[in-house]
Amino acid sequence: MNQGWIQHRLGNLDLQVRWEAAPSEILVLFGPSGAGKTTILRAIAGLLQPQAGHIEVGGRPVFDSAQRLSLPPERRRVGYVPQSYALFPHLTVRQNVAYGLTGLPQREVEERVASLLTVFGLTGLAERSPRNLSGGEAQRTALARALAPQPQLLLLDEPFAALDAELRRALRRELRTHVAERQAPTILVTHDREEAIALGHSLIVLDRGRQVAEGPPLSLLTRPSTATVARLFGIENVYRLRVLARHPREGTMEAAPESKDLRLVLPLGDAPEGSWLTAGVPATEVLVASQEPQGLSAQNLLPGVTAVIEESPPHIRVTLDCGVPVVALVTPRAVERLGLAVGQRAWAVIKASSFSLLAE
Amino acid sequence: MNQGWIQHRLGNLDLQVRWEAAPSEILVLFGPSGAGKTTILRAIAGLLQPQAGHIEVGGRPVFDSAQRLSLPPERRRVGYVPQSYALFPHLTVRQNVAYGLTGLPQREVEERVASLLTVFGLTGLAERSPRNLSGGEAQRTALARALAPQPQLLLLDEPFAALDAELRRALRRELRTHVAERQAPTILVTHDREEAIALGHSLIVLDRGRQVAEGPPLSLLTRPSTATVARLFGIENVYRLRVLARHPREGTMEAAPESKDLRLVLPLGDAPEGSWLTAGVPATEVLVASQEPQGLSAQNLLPGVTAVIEESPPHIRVTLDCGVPVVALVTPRAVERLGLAVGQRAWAVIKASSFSLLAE
Amino acid sequence: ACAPDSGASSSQLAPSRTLTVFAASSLTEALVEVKSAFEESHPDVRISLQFAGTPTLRLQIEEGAQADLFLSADESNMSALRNSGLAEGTPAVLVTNGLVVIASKAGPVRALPDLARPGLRLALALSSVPVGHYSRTALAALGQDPSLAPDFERRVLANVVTEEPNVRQVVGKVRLGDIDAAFVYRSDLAATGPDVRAILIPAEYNVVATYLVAVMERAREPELARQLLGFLQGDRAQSIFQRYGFGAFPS
Amino acid sequence: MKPLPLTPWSLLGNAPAILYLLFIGIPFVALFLRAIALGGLGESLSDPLVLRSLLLSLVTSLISMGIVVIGGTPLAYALARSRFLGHRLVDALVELPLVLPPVVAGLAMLMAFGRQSPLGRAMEEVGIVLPFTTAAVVFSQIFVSAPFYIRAARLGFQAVDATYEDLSRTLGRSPWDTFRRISLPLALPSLLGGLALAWARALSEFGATLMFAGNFPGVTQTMPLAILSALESDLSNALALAVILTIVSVALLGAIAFLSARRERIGL
Amino acid sequence: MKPLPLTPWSLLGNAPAILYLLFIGIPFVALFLRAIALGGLGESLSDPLVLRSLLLSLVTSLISMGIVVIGGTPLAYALARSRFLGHRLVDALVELPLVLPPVVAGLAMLMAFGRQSPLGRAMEEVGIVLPFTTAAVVFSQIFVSAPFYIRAARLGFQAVDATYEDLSRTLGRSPWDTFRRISLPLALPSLLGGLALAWARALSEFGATLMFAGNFPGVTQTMPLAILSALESDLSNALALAVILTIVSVALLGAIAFLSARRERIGL
Ligand SMILES: Nc1ncnc2c1ncn2[C@@H]1O[C@H](COP(=O)(O)OP(=O)(O)OP(=O)(O)O)[C@@H](O)[C@H]1O
Ligand SMILES: Nc1ncnc2c1ncn2[C@@H]1O[C@H](COP(=O)(O)OP(=O)(O)OP(=O)(O)O)[C@@H](O)[C@H]1O
Ligand SMILES: [Mg+2]
Ligand SMILES: [Mg+2]
Repeated sequence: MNQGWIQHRLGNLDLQVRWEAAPSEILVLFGPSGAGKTTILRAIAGLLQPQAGHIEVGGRPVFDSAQRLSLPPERRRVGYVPQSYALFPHLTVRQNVAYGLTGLPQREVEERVASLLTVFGLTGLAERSPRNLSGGEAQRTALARALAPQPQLLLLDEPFAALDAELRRALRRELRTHVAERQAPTILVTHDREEAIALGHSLIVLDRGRQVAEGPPLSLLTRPSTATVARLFGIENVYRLRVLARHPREGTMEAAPESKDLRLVLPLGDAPEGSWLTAGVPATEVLVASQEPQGLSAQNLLPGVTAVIEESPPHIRVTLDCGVPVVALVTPRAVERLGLAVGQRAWAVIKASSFSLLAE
Repeated sequence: MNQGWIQHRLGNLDLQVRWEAAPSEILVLFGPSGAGKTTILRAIAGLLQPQAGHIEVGGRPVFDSAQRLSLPPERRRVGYVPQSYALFPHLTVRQNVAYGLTGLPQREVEERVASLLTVFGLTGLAERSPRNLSGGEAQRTALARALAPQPQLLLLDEPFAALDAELRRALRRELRTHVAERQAPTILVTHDREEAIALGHSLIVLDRGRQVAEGPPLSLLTRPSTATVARLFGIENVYRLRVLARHPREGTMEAAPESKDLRLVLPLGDAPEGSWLTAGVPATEVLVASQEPQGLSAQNLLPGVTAVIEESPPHIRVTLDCGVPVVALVTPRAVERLGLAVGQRAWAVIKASSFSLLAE
Repeated sequence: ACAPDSGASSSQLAPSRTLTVFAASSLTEALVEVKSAFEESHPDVRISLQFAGTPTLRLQIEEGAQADLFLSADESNMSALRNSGLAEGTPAVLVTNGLVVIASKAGPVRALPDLARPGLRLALALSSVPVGHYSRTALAALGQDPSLAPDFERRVLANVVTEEPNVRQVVGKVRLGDIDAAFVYRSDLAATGPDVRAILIPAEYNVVATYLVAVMERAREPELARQLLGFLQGDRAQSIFQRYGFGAFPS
Repeated sequence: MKPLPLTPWSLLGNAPAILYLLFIGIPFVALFLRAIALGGLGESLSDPLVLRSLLLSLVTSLISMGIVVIGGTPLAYALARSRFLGHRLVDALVELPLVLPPVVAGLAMLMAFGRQSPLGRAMEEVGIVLPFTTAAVVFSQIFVSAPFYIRAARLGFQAVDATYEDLSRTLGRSPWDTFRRISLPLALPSLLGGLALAWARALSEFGATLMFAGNFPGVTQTMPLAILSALESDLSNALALAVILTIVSVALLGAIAFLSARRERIGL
Repeated sequence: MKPLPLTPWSLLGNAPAILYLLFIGIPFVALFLRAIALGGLGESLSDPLVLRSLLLSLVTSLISMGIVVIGGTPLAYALARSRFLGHRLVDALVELPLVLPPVVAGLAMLMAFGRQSPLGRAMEEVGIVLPFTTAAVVFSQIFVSAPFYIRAARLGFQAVDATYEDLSRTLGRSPWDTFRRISLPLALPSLLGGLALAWARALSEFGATLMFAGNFPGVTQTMPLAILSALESDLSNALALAVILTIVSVALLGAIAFLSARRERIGL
């Protein structure tokens, strides 16, 4: 088992986090810039002594502030890909990758390095100096170097940030295979929602040093439990609403934003009438209509004016002003078909069940 | 006008590119790792002398190999954000941002720096050393530093790679405003398709040093003209097909992959019967059916078996084996409703008009 | 060379005993020849010579340098060693020496009165080393010479641009032509060469420098050292010294 | 961030450190003890001749260091960055003065700038006389100490990532601005380190000085020459002077070390 | 990548370069010309005593450099990386030997390890006598040259980004491996630069040697002492020896420079 917790103060960051990653699991640390993701990896790798904490790698304690235990990095058996790669500038790509392979016969080293170079598309660059690599090539070298000694725990700090979509997909597949085959769990830092969900078996959402949510990524995405998480995950429409009426028989309730002539129908929650709550809906769940929609089952039909149309591939992001801004993601074809244009009247169509009630 | 062309050999890279960026335009250089994107920016900034070329910034030639002209970087009035940030390690964040502000009264410098720090969310970090910044904070500092002297041309090398979605969106907006207000064009390097399309007024697609396509991003996306571009842009399904029959009256033709018992209906093209062509269809345009579909207008109904189901937020990526692999992007809800599972029979549904004919 | 080894002729016989001799550097050339002569007659003996300014040698001996014989260019350093019990018995007089003025042939100094011409560059040895002390004594005496200008001594001293810790450096600088003239030992004339002219100092104003020699208390080969001391005072050695410009020791 | 406690290294580092400390510490202790035992420290301190030598040493070494820094810094930068004509030659020549025993260096200078050389005669005709003047002291110090500064500065400049300089240029800063605000501060620890070495070397210089400048109180007799002169007569005085020179030099070096430590603290 | 042609700097760099070249070049030219004019080069080269001095210089300086590198490297690394007890003190002491005129340094060693000191007497009792032996030559060379190496090495190690060392540790390499395979090669140009300075200094050392080791042919008479001795009698011989020493030293320094140039070419 790989698990632990740490507490550390650094500048204005007050980091408090607890994690757990089963073998052959990828644990994703997700959070905005400056959340403390890199700091956690450094602590696990042994490059930073947290003020308090307990860290286990492969079931073996490597750090414990209470017992004053702190194994040096080389005895923790972790592989670390730092955000800045830190390739050894005096070694070639091949020598960088081979660096962690100690105590192996020369032939085996060569074989392993050759196969890693192939996997990471670096074969032609084997004798290059890291100075003469492109950003993506450097990142791949750093990944290959960390994987080479087959560590018990892999720590990856945004390992695909400098790669194009195709390479990224290929290397994600590679990483998944590696983790599954070697039963070696990975802690992966990313700020990319897609990556978090595509790769993570479980996910920790960090914000300013605090663990604001955790769990399997898809459930976190579809049922985000706090406004912070919702915002981080791109639930673009988040509203602060007052409950006007509860309809327990229909399983809905009505709520409205402050001082706005607008009623929203939400799934029934616990909030009593007159209380405030926060509700959110992802932009993908909002439909746009150019004529007043007729005979639709959706309960929220909000009239408004098209305020912004912008590309957000593979979609178009349409923002309607319905008293409150409502963001919808629609297909380019739909925009064309409906003849959407800025300034035109339009309706936002939202099913009541599409709303998430965000506990606040 | 900002335009130019260069030719340069570097290692195994043979770079040949020509560009043009109107004032208040963002030109995107898009391409896979190692395509030569960074090399182009360095040449424009004056940090690398291309073997041949002509470069104009704001209508003024800054480099011309024929005339042996090469202005030093400081006289080119470009702002450059390198992929590795290169923040001055001996200066604070504030001093880094203020570095390019020469010849201005002290008060104005302070005001400009303060406003940039606010825009980039760096106010609390003003007196920090770059050593103690997180990756995203460093990237923002580098951006602010490049923007400060209000250059005539902005060169950004993956400027948002280390930022979370929210910050990225905010800074993209900021960049657009800056470009529009100051009439200062920007050349932006990215490998992120979404970013290319969201920001680019025009786009150059590079692959291994060569310019494989150029034009407005949306038209490139929807009508990619070569297989390389299609792949780069994530037209996930690309097939090499032989034309079997042409049906000019219906505006379609039939084609099949080699040695596969499979017929595809494509929009009519120029290719004569018996010739080979390449056709592609984006995964978003492929529907999946769990029962044999009846009474549908779509012309391609390909029976197959579900081979892979993977998350690709906000979608699920389903790969069917229909003789050839067919990738479809469907909503999580649809997967749930259809009860899709690996190994099950399933049908891929593709409208003939969804196919793009990729000239080869 | 600086201190040639014993000749090839004597090298078949492995020397079994070594004598270490510390000697004032003005004795260099003469002593090297004397050494060969002694080694010729004592094939089993090897003499190791250490040349330096007399005060330095004394300091080194005081700090523990192992020497068998010490040849001092003056009396005060020798008596200091005797007082601290490092020298054996009463030091013997070895040779005497006198002073001479040497001048660069390319320079303007041809006779003693020229030394007082303003704008010259003269060198003296440091007053703390024997030759420097003697030079000043001689200069003061010359000041009494009625044939020279009344403030001769003052004007000569005003022309001094450097006070060298070692007489050999004084000679070298005159040879190089950068110093016009200087007071040196008569024995130094042997090392001057053709670019230098010698201007004699009348005997009545000259000094008699006495070189002393003593066997050291901590000598490893006291017996041999005494033999060498005898040899130094003998005719063969003395004639060599005389050839190098030293005066005979007044026996 | 809290650095890793490099325990094995601190220990391994300590053994040579302690040995070296002992090796150089013992002679200094001996020197100081003997100087105190012999007395004469107070006397020497109030001797106007000693003060003149001290002053001369300080002034000449200050001038030498000024020239070395002003001339050596751009030279070191050029050696580190550009490949100008004769680059390799200069690079090799820079260290040449070190291989000559200082006395021979002084002799060489005397032969080069003295009356016997055409150059020296030409200079004398326009009224410039170098040998046996205070200027010759400065020349001697520069000759023997400049290589230390230039070599350290060159290594320091070489260690500065050229990316920073490139970036400074794109931000509209001239090469000079870039040099002054980026390369120089980034290389400063090395420059100060080299300066300390060179200064120490200049302060202790006597061989070349004696040969080329002579030894005349108030004009060319620096502290080392004063010590040397005293050594020929009065050990206690010599030791007292040596102690004074040591203390003054340590104060100077301490000031330089303090400067570089401050730079390190602010994050270099 | 093709570096920027730093034209203004190449020019500005050239002016001090040319001045410096002239300043140090002219004395050397004068030295060589005079040596050739006076003749005696061939004679000196075949003089067995000269060869003995040369050999002694090479052997002792080689031993000194061995000790300086073996002892100084970990010390420099410790000074650069860890903050052990007395770190500041050692840091200041490292340069101390430089401030003493070498003759005084030799005197201090004589007073420390000579018969007059309790330490010297204790050593003599167990049969170790230092003064006026070849070992004293080595001691003298180490004393005066070690600071150059240690200071340069320390600056070199300091310039190595600790991130590389950290990363090496996470790749399972011990501190020692990390030192040997990361820190050492990255700091190598500085180490070699410092070694060149120290070696040049050791080869030209005579002040401390003369005082502490004396000037006995074959035992303690190194080349500089041979030159000094010759200078007192035979200028042509002295100049010939100086030329020989220069050529040999330049060959040694050239070898070191070649080594570091090769490292630079492979990408340091
Ligand atoms: N040495 C330091 N001193 C003070 N503050 C620091 C130091 N190192 C990091 N910080 C601060 O701690 C916070 C967390 O840093 P960390 O590098 O862990 O962020 P991150 O989550 O990796 O962000 P990013 O996605 O931008 O890389 C940041 O606000 C950063 O400014
Ligand atoms: N100095 C060099 N010597 C040899 N080859 C080089 C050198 N610099 C770059 N290259 C090669 O040139 C190609 C283009 O490099 P460049 O940095 O322009 O790529 P890029 O498009 O920016 O890629 P990335 O997205 O990975 O940063 C790469 O294959 C790289 O290996
Ligand atoms: Mg980070
Ligand atoms: Mg790049």
